[in-house]
Parts: sequence; C-alpha cells; structure tokens
Amino acid sequence: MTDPLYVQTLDLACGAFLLTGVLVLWRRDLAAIIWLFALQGVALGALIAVRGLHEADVELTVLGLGVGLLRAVLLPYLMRRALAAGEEGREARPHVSVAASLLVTAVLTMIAYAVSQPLVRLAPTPATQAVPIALTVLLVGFFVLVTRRRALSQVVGFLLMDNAITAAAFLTTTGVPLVVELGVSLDVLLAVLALQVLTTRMRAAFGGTDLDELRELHD
Amino acid sequence: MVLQLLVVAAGAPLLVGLMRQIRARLEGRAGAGVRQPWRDLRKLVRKEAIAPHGTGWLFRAAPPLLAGTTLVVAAAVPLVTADSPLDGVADLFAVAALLALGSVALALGGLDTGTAFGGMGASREMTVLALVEPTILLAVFALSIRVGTTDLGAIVIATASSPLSLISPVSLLAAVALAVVTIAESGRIPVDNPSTHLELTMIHEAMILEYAGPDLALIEWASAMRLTVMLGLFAGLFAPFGIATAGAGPIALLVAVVAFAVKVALLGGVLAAGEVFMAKLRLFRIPELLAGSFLMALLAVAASFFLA
Amino acid sequence: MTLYAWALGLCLAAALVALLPTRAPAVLRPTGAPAAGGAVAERVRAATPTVGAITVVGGAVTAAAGALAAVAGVRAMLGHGWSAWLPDLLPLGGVRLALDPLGGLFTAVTGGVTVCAAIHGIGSGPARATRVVVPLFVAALLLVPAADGVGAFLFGWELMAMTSLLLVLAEHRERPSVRKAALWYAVMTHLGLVTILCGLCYLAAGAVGDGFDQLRVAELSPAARNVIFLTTLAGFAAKAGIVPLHVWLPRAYPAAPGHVSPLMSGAMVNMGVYGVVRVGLDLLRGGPVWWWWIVLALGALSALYGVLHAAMATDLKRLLGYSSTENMGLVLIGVGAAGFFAADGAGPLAALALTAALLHVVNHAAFKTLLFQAAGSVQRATGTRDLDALGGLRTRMPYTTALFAIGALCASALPPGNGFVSEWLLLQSLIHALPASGVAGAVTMPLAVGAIALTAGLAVATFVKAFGVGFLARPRGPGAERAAESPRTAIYGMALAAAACLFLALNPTLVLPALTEAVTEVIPAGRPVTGEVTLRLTTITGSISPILIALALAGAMVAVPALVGAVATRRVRRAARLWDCGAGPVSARMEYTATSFAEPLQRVFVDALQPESAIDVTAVKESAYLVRRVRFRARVPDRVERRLYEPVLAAAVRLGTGARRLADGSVHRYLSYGFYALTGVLIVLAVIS
Amino acid sequence: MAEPPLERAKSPGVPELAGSVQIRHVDAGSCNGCEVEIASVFGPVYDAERYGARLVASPRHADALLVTGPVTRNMEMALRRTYEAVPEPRRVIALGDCARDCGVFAGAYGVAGAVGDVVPVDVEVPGCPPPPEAIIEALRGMTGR
Repeated sequence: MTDPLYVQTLDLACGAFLLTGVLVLWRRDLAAIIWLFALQGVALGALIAVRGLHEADVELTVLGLGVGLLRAVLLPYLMRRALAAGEEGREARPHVSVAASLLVTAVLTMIAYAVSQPLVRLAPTPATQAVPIALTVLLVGFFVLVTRRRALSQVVGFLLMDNAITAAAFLTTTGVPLVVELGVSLDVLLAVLALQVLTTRMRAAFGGTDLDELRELHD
Repeated sequence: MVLQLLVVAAGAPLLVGLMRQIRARLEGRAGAGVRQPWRDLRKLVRKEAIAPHGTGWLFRAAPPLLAGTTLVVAAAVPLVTADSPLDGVADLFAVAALLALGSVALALGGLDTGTAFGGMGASREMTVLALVEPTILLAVFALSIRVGTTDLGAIVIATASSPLSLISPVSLLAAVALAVVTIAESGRIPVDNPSTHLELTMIHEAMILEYAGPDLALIEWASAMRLTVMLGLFAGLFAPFGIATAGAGPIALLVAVVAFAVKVALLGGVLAAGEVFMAKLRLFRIPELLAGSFLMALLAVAASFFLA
Repeated sequence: MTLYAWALGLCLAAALVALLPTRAPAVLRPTGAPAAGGAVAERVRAATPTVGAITVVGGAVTAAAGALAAVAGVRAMLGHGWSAWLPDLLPLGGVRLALDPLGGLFTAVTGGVTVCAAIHGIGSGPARATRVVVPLFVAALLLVPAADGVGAFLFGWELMAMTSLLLVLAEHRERPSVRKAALWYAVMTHLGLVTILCGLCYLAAGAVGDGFDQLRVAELSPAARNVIFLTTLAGFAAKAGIVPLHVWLPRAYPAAPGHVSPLMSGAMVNMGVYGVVRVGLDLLRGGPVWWWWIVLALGALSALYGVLHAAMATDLKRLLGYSSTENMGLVLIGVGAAGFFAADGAGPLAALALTAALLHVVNHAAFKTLLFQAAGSVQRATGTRDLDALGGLRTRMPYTTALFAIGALCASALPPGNGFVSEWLLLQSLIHALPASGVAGAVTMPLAVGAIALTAGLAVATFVKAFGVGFLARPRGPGAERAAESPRTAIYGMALAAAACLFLALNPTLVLPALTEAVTEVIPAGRPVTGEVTLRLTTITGSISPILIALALAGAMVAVPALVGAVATRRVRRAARLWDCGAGPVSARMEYTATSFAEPLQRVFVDALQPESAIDVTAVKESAYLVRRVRFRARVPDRVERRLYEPVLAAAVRLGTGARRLADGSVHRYLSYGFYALTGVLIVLAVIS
Repeated sequence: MAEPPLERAKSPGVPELAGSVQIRHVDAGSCNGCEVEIASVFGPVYDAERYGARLVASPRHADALLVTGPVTRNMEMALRRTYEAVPEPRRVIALGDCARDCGVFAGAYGVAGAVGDVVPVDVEVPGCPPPPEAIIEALRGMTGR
C-alpha cells in the first residue's frame, strides 16, 4: 500500500468512525442507531485492516475482518432481535435535548483534541494523529450512557466506548495481542447478552425499558 | 461569466422541471414535462401584477432584489469556469451573505403585507437562516484550511488538481454539513415542502402568498436559480471535474457546461428521489437537523487539525 | 492640537450657551396687560433669547466641536499627533494630553458621532439640564482618548461617568423606571471606575511618574502585571457592556433621551475597548496568552449572549442595547485574537485581527448612531418603544424608515453593509490563524469562528425583526397610528450617519490606511490590508471588493426589472385587497408581532434563555370548568442578572436590614461606636508596636 | 397508468396561459363528492399535471378558480373575494351540477345561488359528480395541451 493512499484511507476510516459515532446522538430512531453502530463496526474493521495491509501483517488484517464481523454483523443482529422483541422504537425524550447534546459533542471533541495532544506528540504518525477521534467517540459513548433513557441506547453507548477503546489501541500500537483482543470481544459479547437479559426482565417487570424506572427498586 | 450566467438563468427552471418530472415518474404519474416551469414563467410574466393594500416599496423591491442577489452569486461562483471576472471580488463568505440577503429581502416582503402568513413565513425563514448561516461559515472554514484561502476559484482549482483529498474526513464531514444546508436553504424536504398547500406548514411559500404575476415569476425563477447555484456550488466543491480554468478555449467551455449540467442534474435527481421517500420534518425538529449539520461542520474543522 | 483645543473649548461654550437665561415662548405669556414697569421687562425679555434659539446655537456649537474633534482625530491618525503637558491644571502630576493614532481614531469616532447626535438633538427640544450636560459629556469623551497620563485619564473617565449618569437620569420626572436604570448604571459604572483606578494606580506606583511614556517602561513583576490587567479589564469590560457586566446597558439606553443614547452607544462603549487596547497591548506591551484567552472568551460569550437577547427583545432600544453588547463582544474577539497572535509571535495576523476589531468599532459607531437616532425619533413620534405596539411606520415616517433600513442592513452584517466588511476581516484573521498557533489556537479558533457565525445568523434575524415588525405592515397600537415624521434636524442627523455607514461600506479601502497607523502603534507588523477598489490581505490570500459587489447588485437590480418589463404585457399594477382567505378583513391583531416573530428562535435556544411563562385561568364562580378569562404572560429574563446579581443584591439587602439593628436612633450609641472604634484601633496599634 | 394523449382538445385553450394553468380550488358548499373526483384527477391515474394544470395554495398564484357546490350564503362573499384576488387573465370553472344550477340544493334556505350568480363562469363541467375524464377535458380545454 502506498503511503498517501494509506493515509487517505486511514483518515477516511477514522472520519467514518467519528461520523457514525456522532450520528448516534443525532438520531432518535433506535433501528437507525443500530444501523449506525453497524456502520461504525465496519469502519473500525476497515481501520484495523488498513493498518494490517499497510504493515503487511496478515494476523492484523484478519483480526480487522473478525472485529468488523463481530461489530457490524453479530452485535447489531442481537440488538435488532431485542428491538424486535417489543422494545419501543424511539428514544423519545432523552435527558438532554438532541440539539444541546450535539453542541456538547462539539465541546467534547475539542477537549478530546486538547487532551490527546501530548500523546500524539510522542510519536506523530498518521495513525496516532487519529487518536483524538477515538477519544471523542469514547466521550460520546459515555455521554450516550449518561443521557439516554432506553436500555438499548445504553447498550449502544457502552459499545461505542468499547469501539473507541479498541480503535485507540490499534491506532497507538500495532495492536493488542490476539488473545487479549479475543478476550475483550468475548467480554463484550457477554455484556451484550447480559444486557439483553436485563432488558427482557425489565420489560417483564415494568412494561418498558426506560432505565429511570429502575429507581423504583430503590428501597 | 456571461456564459455561466446564461446557463444558470436558462437552465434553472429546467432543473426544477426535471426534478418535478422525476418525482412524478416515481409517484407513477406521467409528469408535466421538463419545460413546464418555463411555460409557467412565460404565463406569469403575461399576467398582471398586484399591489395589495397596505404594501409599499419594500414589497415591490423584494423580488428584483432576490433575483439580483442570485444573479450576482451565479456570476461569482465557479460553476462552469473557475476564472470569473468577479473572482477576488466575492469569496465564499460573500456568496453566503449574498444568498442570505436575498432571503432577508423576501422575508421583509412577507412582513410588509402584514398578514399572519407573511409574518409566519418570515419568522420561520429567519429562524432557519440564523441556524444555517453558522454551518455555512464553518464548512467554508473547513474547506479553506487545506487551501489557505476562502477564494472559491482557488478552492475549486486546488481540489481539482488533487482529487485524492476528496476522500478525506474533512471533505466527508463538510459535504454532509453542506448538503443539509443546501436542502435547508433551498427549501426542500425535509425542511420545507415546496409544493405544500397547507399554510401552517409553509416556510418559503407562506412569504410569497401575496405575490402575483411578474413578481411571482421573478421569485420562482430566482428560487430555481438559487437551487441551481447551490447544487452547482456543492458539485464544484466536492466534484470539481470538468470545470474550465483560466483561458480555456471554446471546447473546454463546452465540456464544462455539459459537465456542469450533468452534475447538477444528477444531484437534483438524487434530491428529488430522496424527497419522494421522505416526509417533511416537524418544524421544531428542524433545529435538531441544523444543529447536527453545524456539528458536522465543526467536526470537519476539528478533523482538519486532528489529521493535519 | 489647536483643532483639538478648539473642540474642547466649543464644548464648554455650548454648555455655557445652554446656561443662558431664556425667555418663555411668546405664546405662553399671560394674556393680561403687563404690570407696572412692563416696558423694561419687555425690553429685557426681547434681549434674552428663546429656548429654541438656544437649542439651535448650543446644538450647532456642539456639532462644530464634534467636527473639529473628528478632523483632529483623523489628522492624528495620519501622523500629525501632538502631546502637551499642563503641569498646573491638576495637583500632583498635572495634565498630560497627547493624541497618537490610536487615540486619534477614538477621538475621530467620538467627533463623528457627536456631529450626528448634536444635529439630531436640535429638533428634539431637550430639557435644559440635558442641553448643558451633553457638551460636557462630549468633552469628557474627547478627553479620555487624548489623555496621556493616569491622572488625566481617570479625570476624563470620571467626568464621562458623571455626565453620562446625569444624562441617563434626565427624564426621571416623566418616567419613573428611569430612576432604577440610573441606579444600576451609577453602581456599575462606578464599580468599574474603582477597579480601573486601582489597576492604573498600581501600575503608576511601579513607574517613575504617571505619564503613559513612563508607564510603558515600568519594570513590573509578572504577578503585578496580571493583577493590573485583570482589574482594568473588569472596569473596561463594564464600560463596554461585556457579559456578565452588561446589566446596566439594556436599562440605561432606553432611559437616556433620544439623542444621548447614540452618544453613549456610538462613542462611550468604545472607550472600554480603547482601555483594553491601551492598557493591555500598549502600556503593558501584551502579555501571556491566557490574558487574551480571557478577552476572547468574554468577547465570544458577550456576542452570543447579546445577540440572543437582542433576538428576543421587544423593546426597540433594549434590542439595540443588547446588540451593542454583541458588537462589543465581536470587537473583543478581535482584540483577544490580536493579543493571542502577538503573544504567539504571529505579528501580521495580530495586526489583521486588531485592524478588523478597530474597523468594527468604527462601523458599529456609525450604524448604531443611526439606529439609536431612529429609535429616538420613533419613540418621540409614537410614545412607545414596544415593537409589539409599533408597525406601519413606513407610510407615516418614510425617511426614518428608509434610514433605519440602511442601519439595519449594516448591523446585520450583510453586504453591501459596513458590518459585513469588518466581520469578513475578523473571520479571515481567525481562519488563517489555525496552522500557526498550535493546540491552543486549534481549539480556540474554531469555537470563536463558530460563535461569530452563530452571532451573524442571529443578528440577521434580529434586525429583520426590528425593521420588519417595527416599521412595515400596519400599526398595531394607537401611538404608531398617530405617528408623524420626525423634525428635519433629526432626519439630517440620521442621514449624516447613514452617509457615513454607506461610505464605510463601499470604501473601506480609504479608511483602512489610516486605521493601520493606529494598529502599527501597538502591533508593529506592517500593513495587513491593501488595495484601492478591492480589499486585499497582504500576508494571506484573500480579497473582497465591497464596492464592486454593490455595483453588481445595483446593476442586477436595474437589469432584472427592465428585463421583466420588456417581456410583460400588462404594465398596470392592480391594487387589491390583501388575501384574507376570503373572510373578514385582516386586522392589525392578526399580524405577527415581535414576540411571535422571535418565538421559533426562543424554542430553539430554550435551554440557554430559559424563558418564563405564566398562565392564569379565571373560571366563573359557578363552575371550575367554565373559563371566563385566560391570561398568558411570557418573559425572557436576563439570566445573568437573575443568577448572578439578584443573589448578591439580596444578600446586600439582608446585610443592610441586619445592620439596621445597630442604628437604633440613640445619638449616644452612635457616638459610642466611634469611641469604641478609636480606642480599639489605638489598642491594636499599641499591641503591634 | 397514463392514457395516451387524446386528439387535440376542442378549444385551443386560453392563449395567454399557453399550456400552464394554476388552479385554486374553492369549495363553495359542496357535498365533497366533487372533491373526491378532483383528488383523483390529480392522482397517478389521470394526472392532470401532465397537461400543465397544477393546484396552488393562494389565489394570487392562480389562473383559474375551480368552484364546486352551490354557493352557500356563508361562502358567497368569500367566493367573490377569492375571484377578485386572482390576477387577470382569470377563468372560473363551475364543477358539478350543484355549481352550475344548485342541483338538488336548489331553493334550499342556506343557498345563495349557483356559481354563475356570484362570479362570471367560463367553463361548466356537468355531472354529479362529474367523472374525472370530464374534468380533465375541461382543464385541457384551458391549457390547450
């Protein structure tokens, strides 16, 4: 892979990664959110694969494909099933209005950029320069966790954070060892399954998946 | 530049006709034909103009001002050729501001009638404008960083000479932002429905309810030109292929005209097809859409640093 | 120097003229025969001038003073500066005066504003006190930028504060709300004075004298410099109406008489900017980056906050007042960016940013003078400033309407207005900052550009509202229905300001060289902008030609109707009823008001504005389900005022009421306080020594 | 699907309109039977738009009024004002039997008269309700396409 092409495609993957993360905040429709998450999975997979191709590292490339498969196909499939099982289809009233959360995202981006500069300066390669994007998505995911009500949005927020951490790992180093990545991926899968059980239980108990209902369990 | 003006002035109604035709075909209708907007315009200028009681000079000045700003923009923007004599006179900021001036003229014309609909349209148009303006400026900012100038011709030429830069996230984000803005500014679905008959959902139409005959013809013509110019600008910024450079011969110019027509028709077709499958947003959801595009523009700026 | 002295002298002369005894207008004479000695009285009466004559002479003299000051200022900008030391005028340091290009710029702006305001004031028949104080206020405004020493500066500043306070208070008999406004203004302006006083005295303490030349070379510790900058910044920001110190501004402007608010808004708020530039960039020779971050952040905050509240305001002068906050915010963004670049070593960019800021000061002075004059005229003609009750002034006040339209165009920063040129320069300086200025710049500049962009969009909506709702359509209140065109002098005043606006809009290239002199004085980095017809930036690629844009627009405006006229077959424009859906006539109550116009925007920014609304439903006595009346009230309170000032004020009031217990009316007790305090201090002294 | 274009319509149309007629529909008191037919005229099956006819929201934008129903007392003034609001040249189509001669509502206490009694009618379309083909015919007569 030639250098300029590598930089451009890497940047493009990062851009798509960021764009999908931000769009999750923009949309209220849970089905669309899951779609976006799947697209982000593709971007993440592409990012890793591009790095793998650039460094002629077969293992990394395959890993990228695997990660892409898990995050773009399997996890969205599970979530879609949860959605089809009767989850309300919309994030009707988030704690922070959509317009306001978009503006917050703008600030988060700036913070992420400012914070990660020392990190970038350690080894200024095209890959590390994209670290702020991963950090932004991490913050966005956290923000989704904080402000959204539906259990499924919470899952997506959690997964956004995980995507971001993975992306950061692959951007800063040549990647975590395969075993670790497999373990993390399994963890994520387990977490999603656990959350799915939780949503089912919640729906049975409260008739909805608004997490604010959990307050009733207090005392 | 004269050529460019003529192309835009003559082609704009055809673009609208084409978009209506595409919509009609997708809805299973035969459609009125591509030239129908021109027939409408011809008929409108032959009708009488009306001065409703209580309106004054501003009501009459608004349509020519709208058309005038659009013509100036059409002359300044690199649509067919990147070498306009107005180059160096007006840059992207000036273009955005001139388009805004046209909207302002129309809003004042609507307010001047003193009807509830006129005021309503003006108020909504200004709300949309107030939110669209920042996005345009930021998107311009993002696009001009790479080139180092806000001069439109320079941006287009620089992009044309290095097409690889088009797949950078900066371009991607800025394109999304500008696309939303283009739709909002030209009053298309999902922001505004140009063929609505329901006053309460109107934005653009509500302002022009009082105009008749040649005034209306000017407004319709100018709106069509605005759409054309914005689509052309969008195409020029993100697909600057075929645009003639300074000192191009007649053949290059011809190629440029054809390329421009194809690009704009393509974009218009996509827009029209999208409109068939999309519903208009609730008025108070529009700010969310525009806030999103604002964020995209800001991220485009940020990305040009992240990945610098 | 002589010109400037003449200007000051004419101001004093105008004040003296206004002090002359006047005779009552002849018609007001008692109709009965004059008493004994009537002939003598008659002769005395004939010798004393009428109120009208005095007003005319006073106004003319003030206008002449303004014109001279403007010329003096321009001469100073072109390099004919001067300095003078009058050691005997004030005790201690004496009075040091000097007019350098920077001071000259602000003197020229003040002079120009004065000319317009004075001409406008002739026709408005101001009260006697106003006639006396206005020239003194002008003199103070001329004194501040010409001061070359701490003493003279503070003297001018205090004079400015006092005279403006008197002017705000001028109409307190007619309108009780004026008193509260004046109280706010008095407190804010004097708190500002105190901080400036502290800061400058601290600075002077570190130097060998109080002259600015001596201050420039003063050796100060960084901590001292920080303290000086921050304290003076607080004072200057209060004067410029910067958030969160802006609370006096939307109150004081509506309270001031018609031709005084242009002076305050067009000339006085500029002094805040002058102070920041003079102290921060000139006397302290720039500083660390974080100073300018603060300035920039304050500017961005003010711009956004000001324009949001202007977009919501329904009181015309309040709207213009908030718009001043917005514009001063934009100027401070420019100043902050200039300081930021200068601290970063990017000289040319710094010069560009400062040029943009100073040009915006000039532009803002021009259009705000025009707009405030028009608002004053409207208030005089209709008796109200409430946009909801105005409307329909287009037919009743055609000249005022047309002139206000020019001002509104300029204020909304659209071409071909003058506001567009300066905002364009400002954006150019910020945009090209990026690659140079590292992380801090990369984070700051996009946000600043975003703030400016949002401000620009909202300003358009604001002024479409002010003009469209206030002047077009049909009258919605009795005041607007009765309105008549303002007196001729008022129109002349406005026309002059409008001419200045148009000149600045079309020929900024003629103004910029002189402005560059003022900029190079504090940031020596060459000329940032060149060109005669086209504005060209020297260090970065960027050009624009306001006059060619205007010409192209004018050409298109002529060509388009001509084209339509050639094609059209029916030339006669038929008059018809408004389209009312075929139902009864459209009444003024159906029009969109300023409140309804701003409602969508209020919804969008509901988190930032937090509007209040209350619905009272009165039911009939017999049943709660039969509603007799529903009353809806909505208000957009100033959040800063509510959150920041009201708790402080409440605490102060509580403290005061608590302290009342100390004062129970017994004289002995009061004396004993003094006694205890004295002995207490003596004991402390004894212990310490 | 759209049917093949007929032979050239009987009337050459209104020359000043030249293939473009904007229509403002006024329901002057109709039973809504005609409205259903109008809706189908502009629907995919008959598609009047291909002949250059289009419904608009404001009479200011219109060339022709499409009036249905007998004119009730409450709508009499409204119809007259709507007619006045249309810029010249203007045409009026009375659609349906009610609009032509009040139909079954003739003589009812709330009816002010047929459309022709209130505004000058140029084209009449008979039927209760008139079939879409007849409406199309009338519109084509006006557009001349």
